[in-house]
Amino acid sequence: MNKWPFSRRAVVKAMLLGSAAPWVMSSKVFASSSCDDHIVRIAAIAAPDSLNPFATSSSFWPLIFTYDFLVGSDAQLYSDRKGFAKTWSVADDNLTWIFKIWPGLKWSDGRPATARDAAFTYNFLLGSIGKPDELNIGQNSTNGMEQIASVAAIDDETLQIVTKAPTRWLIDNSFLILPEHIWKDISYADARSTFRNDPPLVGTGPMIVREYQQGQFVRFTPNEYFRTGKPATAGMILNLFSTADPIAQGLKSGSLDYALSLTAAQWDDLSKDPDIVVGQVPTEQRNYLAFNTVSGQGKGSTKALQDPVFRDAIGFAIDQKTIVDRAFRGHADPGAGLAMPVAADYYSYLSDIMRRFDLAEAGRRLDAAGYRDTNGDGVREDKEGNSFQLELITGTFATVIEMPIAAVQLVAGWLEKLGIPVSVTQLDSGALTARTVAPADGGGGWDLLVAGSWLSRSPHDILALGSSKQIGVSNSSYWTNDKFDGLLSEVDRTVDLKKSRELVDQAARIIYVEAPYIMLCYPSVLEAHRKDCFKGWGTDAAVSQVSYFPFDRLKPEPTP
Amino acid sequence: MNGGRTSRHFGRILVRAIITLLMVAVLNFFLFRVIPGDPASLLLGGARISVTAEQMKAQRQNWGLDRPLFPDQAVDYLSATLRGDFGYSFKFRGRRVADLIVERLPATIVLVSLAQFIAIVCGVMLGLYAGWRRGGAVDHIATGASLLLYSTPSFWVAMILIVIFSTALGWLPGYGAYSPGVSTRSLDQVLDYLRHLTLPVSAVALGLIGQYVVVARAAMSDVVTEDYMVTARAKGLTGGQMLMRHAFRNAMLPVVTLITLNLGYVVAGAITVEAVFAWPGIGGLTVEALNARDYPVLQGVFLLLGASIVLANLVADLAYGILDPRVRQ
Amino acid sequence: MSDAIVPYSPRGRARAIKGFLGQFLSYGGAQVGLVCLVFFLVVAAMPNILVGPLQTAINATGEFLEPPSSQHLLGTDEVGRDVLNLVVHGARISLTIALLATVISLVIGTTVGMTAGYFGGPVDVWLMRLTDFFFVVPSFVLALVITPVVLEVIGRGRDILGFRPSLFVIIVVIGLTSWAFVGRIVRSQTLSLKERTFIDRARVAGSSNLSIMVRHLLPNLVPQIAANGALVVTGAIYVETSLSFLGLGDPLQPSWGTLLSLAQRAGAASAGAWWYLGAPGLCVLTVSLSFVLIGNALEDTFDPRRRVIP
Amino acid sequence: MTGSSQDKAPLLEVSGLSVDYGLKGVSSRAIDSVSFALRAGEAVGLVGESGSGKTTTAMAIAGLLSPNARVSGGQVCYRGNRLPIEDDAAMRPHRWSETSVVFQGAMNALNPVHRIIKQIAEPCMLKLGMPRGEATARAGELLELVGIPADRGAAYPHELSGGMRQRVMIAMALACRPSIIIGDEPTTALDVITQAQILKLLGELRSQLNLALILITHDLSVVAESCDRVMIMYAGRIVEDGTVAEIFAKPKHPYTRLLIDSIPNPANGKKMIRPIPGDPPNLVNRPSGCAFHPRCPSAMGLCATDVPSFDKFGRSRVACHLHRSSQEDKVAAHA
Amino acid sequence: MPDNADILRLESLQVHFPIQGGMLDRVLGRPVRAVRAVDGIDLNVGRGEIVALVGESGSGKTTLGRVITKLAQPTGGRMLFEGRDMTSVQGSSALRPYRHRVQMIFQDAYQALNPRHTVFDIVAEPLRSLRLVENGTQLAERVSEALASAGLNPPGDFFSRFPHELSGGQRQRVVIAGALAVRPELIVADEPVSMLDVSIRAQILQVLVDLRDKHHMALLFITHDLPLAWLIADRIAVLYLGKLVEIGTADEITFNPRHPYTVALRNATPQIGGNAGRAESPALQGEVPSAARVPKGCRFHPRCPLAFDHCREEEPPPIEVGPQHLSACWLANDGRSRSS
Repeated sequence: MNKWPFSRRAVVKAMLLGSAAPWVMSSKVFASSSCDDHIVRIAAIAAPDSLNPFATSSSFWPLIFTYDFLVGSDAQLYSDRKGFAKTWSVADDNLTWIFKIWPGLKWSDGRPATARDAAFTYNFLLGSIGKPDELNIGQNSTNGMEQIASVAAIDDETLQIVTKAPTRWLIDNSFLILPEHIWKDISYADARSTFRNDPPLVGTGPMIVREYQQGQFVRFTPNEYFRTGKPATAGMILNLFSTADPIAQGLKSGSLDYALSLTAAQWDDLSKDPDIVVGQVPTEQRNYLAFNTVSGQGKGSTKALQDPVFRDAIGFAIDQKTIVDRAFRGHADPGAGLAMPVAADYYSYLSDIMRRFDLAEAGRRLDAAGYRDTNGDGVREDKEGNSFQLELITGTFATVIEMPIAAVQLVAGWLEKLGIPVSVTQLDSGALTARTVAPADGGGGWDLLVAGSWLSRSPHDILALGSSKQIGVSNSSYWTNDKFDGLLSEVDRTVDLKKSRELVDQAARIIYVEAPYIMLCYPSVLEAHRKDCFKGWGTDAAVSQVSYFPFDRLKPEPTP
Repeated sequence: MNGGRTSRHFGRILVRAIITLLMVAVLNFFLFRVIPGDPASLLLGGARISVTAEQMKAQRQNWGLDRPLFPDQAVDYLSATLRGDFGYSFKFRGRRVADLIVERLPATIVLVSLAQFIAIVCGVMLGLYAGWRRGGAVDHIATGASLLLYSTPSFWVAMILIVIFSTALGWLPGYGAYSPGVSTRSLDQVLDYLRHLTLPVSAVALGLIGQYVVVARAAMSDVVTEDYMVTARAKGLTGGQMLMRHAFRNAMLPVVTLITLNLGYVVAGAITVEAVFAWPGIGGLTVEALNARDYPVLQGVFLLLGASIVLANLVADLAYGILDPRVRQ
Repeated sequence: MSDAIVPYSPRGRARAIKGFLGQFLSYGGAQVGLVCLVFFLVVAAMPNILVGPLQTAINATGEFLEPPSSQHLLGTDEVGRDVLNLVVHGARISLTIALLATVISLVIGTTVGMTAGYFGGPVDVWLMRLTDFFFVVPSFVLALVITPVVLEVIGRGRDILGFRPSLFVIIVVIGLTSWAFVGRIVRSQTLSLKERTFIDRARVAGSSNLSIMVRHLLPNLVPQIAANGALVVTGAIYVETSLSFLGLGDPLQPSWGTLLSLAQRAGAASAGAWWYLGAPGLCVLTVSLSFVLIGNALEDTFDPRRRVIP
Repeated sequence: MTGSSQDKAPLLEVSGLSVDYGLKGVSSRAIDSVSFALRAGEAVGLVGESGSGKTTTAMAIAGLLSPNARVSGGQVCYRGNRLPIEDDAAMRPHRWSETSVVFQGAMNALNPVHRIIKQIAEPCMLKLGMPRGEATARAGELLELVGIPADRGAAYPHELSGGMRQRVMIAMALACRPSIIIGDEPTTALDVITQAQILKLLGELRSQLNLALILITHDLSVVAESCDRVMIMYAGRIVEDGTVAEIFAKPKHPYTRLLIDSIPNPANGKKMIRPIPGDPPNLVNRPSGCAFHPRCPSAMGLCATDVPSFDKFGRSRVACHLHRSSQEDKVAAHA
Repeated sequence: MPDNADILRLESLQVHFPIQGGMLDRVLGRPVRAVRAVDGIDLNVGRGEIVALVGESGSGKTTLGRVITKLAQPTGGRMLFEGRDMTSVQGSSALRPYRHRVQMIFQDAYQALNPRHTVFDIVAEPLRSLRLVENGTQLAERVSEALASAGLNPPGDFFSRFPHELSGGQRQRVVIAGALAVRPELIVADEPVSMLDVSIRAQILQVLVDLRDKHHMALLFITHDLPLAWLIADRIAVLYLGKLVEIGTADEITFNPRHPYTVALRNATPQIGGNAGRAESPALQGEVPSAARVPKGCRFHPRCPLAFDHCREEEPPPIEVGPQHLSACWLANDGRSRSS
């Protein structure tokens, strides 16, 4: 008893030291190990459900490196981001399209990639229409397919698609072209749900998904058969996170080369780091305040919500500039019309009919419309004489940029000042989805919604927010307008860009005046990359709903 | 006579455990069915798509939701659960819930059992010693520190550890279970894993240590006042002999119970810590499933948690019966 | 009934209470705990007087994530709100949730435990199975699962008792899921009290079961309930903080847990905004510690043999 | 029997022993100037009410005073050697091998988680250095000796009846072949018939092993049947000491007399009971002078002020102002 | 004493507690065993009479006391109070008249007093519960009176004290005062002095004896101490394993016991006067068996030094061996059982 403690203590100390050594001593090793193996390490807040593009759109980020679009809008803008088709043309009837596939294109398993694969992908979707397992829920969905009359491979390099009416949709859609030899035996039911498309995948993109650990990472290897040659890096790892903290830390410590989904605070902090370059990328996302305009089942607490004058007056109480400054710290564009600035072809600030932030004006308009505070309690009453008490729900739908609660606070604050008290309920994405589906499916019952939507920059998607076909899906305000719907279907049938622009502008003005939505802002994604391991990052917009960051053009920095 | 009594004791414990587990299963069954909204529409994938009535009907049939809640659905549910079939995840399309859980379980078990082990060794020893030498310096320091740790939410400890050791000092990684793409040489991998494990394990262990010190100390404080300790002293035993031969085992009785009960929380215990460290365990899965309304996964996790705690309770009761001969009566 | 007409001498009880307080306050832990607690209660009682109304994005006074300065003693958050303001208002919400939830769980736990212990037999068996169930299901996880469901069911109304529905839900859920521990302790204490012959004496004296439970058992359970109640508060704070941290709190009435969650989501840890993480965390720590210290001191006062703090 | 033990040198000699307890800074005297001698094989009863100091006396002799107790005077000698009763560690070798104790509540005094055979064998192994097998064998013999079949040794304490447990305690007390056994209320919790059995067992063992026995009890009648000598304690002091026959026949101290009178005794047929008025004193507020004077029917003015000396009358001693021996007697007593 | 003077009559009173079997036992339909705590007892207590129930632990004497005070429910037999059948009366309101007349004094005064109630509350409790007073003044009067008769003077000094502030003797007096407050006709005293110091016992016994003398209360005195029973009681009933083995006047039982168990009990009791009147018989071997395993035949036979074959087969009925003296032993009239 008396002799023991000393020797025992010594043993314990030695053990502690011994066990601590590998941790502390190699701490530098873990920080700098990433350069040597030429693997690009990227990270984002994402949670792919599965890698099956028919079952989900959540796997967009890993899949976009592995599969090509047939054309896609980026391919129209950037010559180095072409898709499955090298060139395309439309006949004079504006109905028959010819797509020329890259000659000698190969799948990553070495098999030839031909027009038949593209035809298979489209026909697979077409064939499901009207079936119980219609493929209408994923990245590749039947949404829009109804315009197609036929799809056929003329030969290995030629794909012919005939549409029922003229449309630009064929070169704007973002369907991933899949290898027929992998998918041909998959049933619709499986494609819709249980088939997981587990790696290793077979694709035509630059980086092929080799390994996928749910909720952890996706590992890519370079595609040997990529149409412009095997990428120079040794591969890529996409780390999946649920919060931004580890992402910023990883960048700082050097264990990540590129990161997306940073918060403004981290972005500021990282911008001070000499090894790191920060950037912000405008996106196709639109953040909006939506009114529940439905009058039947699922209606809101007051009829005022169905009154365009009321909604228009509220529009004067929303200061988009302050929202951008306060809630997004400048990393967004102030909201205006349906079209977002990145959709440069269609974007318009609508300056002639633009509402200017003016609480007094908003009050005057409400007074004029009969929404007065008659009993002097500071709260306005609607035309039925009931005091306003609006329920605002908010949250972030899956796969969009998070809605900062500060934006909601601002909106609620301004409404409060107008004499319209608002109670805010923040919902997780599941609950938010459940409450905003079509009233027929059990949605509705709320008054105001602050949320965001991230669709593509195609005119069809730009106008989706007001489409009666998209009620409870993209159209969260349940608003319908026959004229708007007519314009939308006309846009779908228009190939000419100029005409298309006009139609979109008309539709955008209709919905702006009717004001089922008040656009708050178009947020940007914040990103950053390290300079030390790779070069060739470029300065172009890195992220887009319709393409991938061109990691394939990165080259390892020569190790000093 | 003794054997009968003992087996009856154990039998009663077993019956209790089964009843509790059944109650968990029943709650589990209803949980899925009382949620607002039609499960069928949830099944149709986030429901941000239009669904035809036929599709809904097909889904309902597919999942047996068109049949009466009781007994058909309940019986199906129970028999499937007994077979270990928890159905398919809504969110992770096509993944079996059982597979998802099995995939995530090891990370949690490694994290929590390592933390438990450290906490038991440090906390119990420290607590017992503090209780044995009450009022001494070790007692004062250990008690103060353990109360402090006991009062601190472990996820906050986790955040502070990250700020200190990861952000400021850069010594240890503060997230995930591995460095992205660490070379596949096995030793590197293991070391890398251990480095990633260090902070989460510390965060979980620190919270547990506080608890163990408090309980072990209280148990020992009770034991030293017992009459049989006077007997031991009267027998001329030395302090060490009294501690090891008489005090230790009696003081361990409540401690063992706490430890076994805590083992049941292996799965549940680290949800927040896992969230902070982005640790790829059951905790992370629970939060993801919660956000996505993935009720089959939640059901599975819930049943797993319930079962593990019932099991731990069972083991605790049995262990108590073995350690303390009095309980068997 | 007849109690009202009894000439009652308060001397004995006053003396007992005085003696108890004297003993209780002689513990250093109790003093520290009480001082901290009173401080936070005062803060929670009048946040508007101390720091003005709760800041939102609309009336935020500072720049983004400013470190502590004379202007903002605890710095600012990511939308420029004063962290001191948030933390002080958070005190009210956190303490309210914790204390109300504790009251709920103490009432349920005491009722169930006392009923089961006093009546025994099948009542005991079934109440204890129920208790087992709530004991077995980790209250944190149960709350995690129930909260969003309940929120969805009742979350559409207006304020309930001055609380936003989501806070009210959290209070009820924590209260409903954390009583099992109290129930078990109260039951075992009731079982041992039942053996004391004063219960028999009360029955011989003609007292009814209800009267025995209220007049004889309950006063003797007070020490256990009080000492464990303090620990239940700590547990409730912990659960509330964790739930809010995982995003189930109400961001418009931020509790300390919600603030931590906001801080984490804003990337405070990696951006080095220690004040934003530290302030609410230290508050949680201090309040929990106060309750633990008070609980220990109570337990020591009632039973000097089981002192936890030397 | 008393005659034969008279000649031997005292086995244990307690002289002027005083013990104080410190309670929250207040010190109170538990026993005050206790002196007596114990011869080998002799059985002495130590009788007193609760709080009279009888247990403290016994614990002091066994060196088992609790940490808040302090020996403030006097000494205890075993076979002429002074025992270091105030030093816990130095006392350790003496415990159990010279003096062992049979405690009151055998349920609590036995470790609930160990089998009884192990608990009996433990001192054999630790104090006598016996190997485990031998110690277990000896424990078995001891069990047989106290009337328990050796195969019951595998039982746990809670599986035994109160009487059996007390037998186990006795067997354990015999483990290191002590010469003195202190029975601290060994039969208080037992039924009459079991009590008789245990007392009989103790008596048999005493003559068989030539043990000295200090029997602590509040029950005078127990002492009457099983001891040679009896010492009456009141408020920390021995007030009377004498042979059983003498004390019960002719008690000198009023307290002793009242005590005897308050015990119903069908043997002498008187159905009268004479209550002793008042309550026993507590340690903190000990009455001045003779501590019994507030309750004493024959108290005099002197009793309230002067502590009576402990005077010797023949073979007995008494501390009462009513019985003051002459100076010569005192001298004789000291010679 | 004549029957019509009996305040309490027990006829073959029985209390069997079922042993809680395991789930398995119940499923297999195994017979439920029972602890036969009280196994058919006939006893009567006259007005103003003191009857002592003597027995070792496990004899059922405490259970019997609990049945009489309606703390336990008998499973067989009858219990008549002043000729009225009280066997199956239950519930606090139905029992109110009975409680008014039958009270109990408990063994451990420390346990019997609620530590959180003052002396006043404790003594007032039965008066309040049984609604025996109309107003506070009356209540205070009755409480004072009860405290004074229990020897706590002046009563006012004790009103606001808590039990822990009292000495052991005072506590027992408070218990007695609580029982006296309702002016009962029968008091069951369960070992009322066994926890007290010897010097206090006589005081308490004096109070009890005075009650009978002054208020003509009947007293059922439960004890394990034969001399004590002899001292206080008019009659003594000796219990063994749930059954009366002998009953008679105090002197008869003490000086002329006819049952071997009574003899053994008497012989085992240490006495100051030495062994006068006692034969040198060996102490009884063994211990009282469990009441769950009552031996066949005479329940005392396994320990009885005089047992013969008949004792193992058939249980002896109470045999009259003298005036008011019954003994349940086959040899009761044989003379051999007597202090052989």
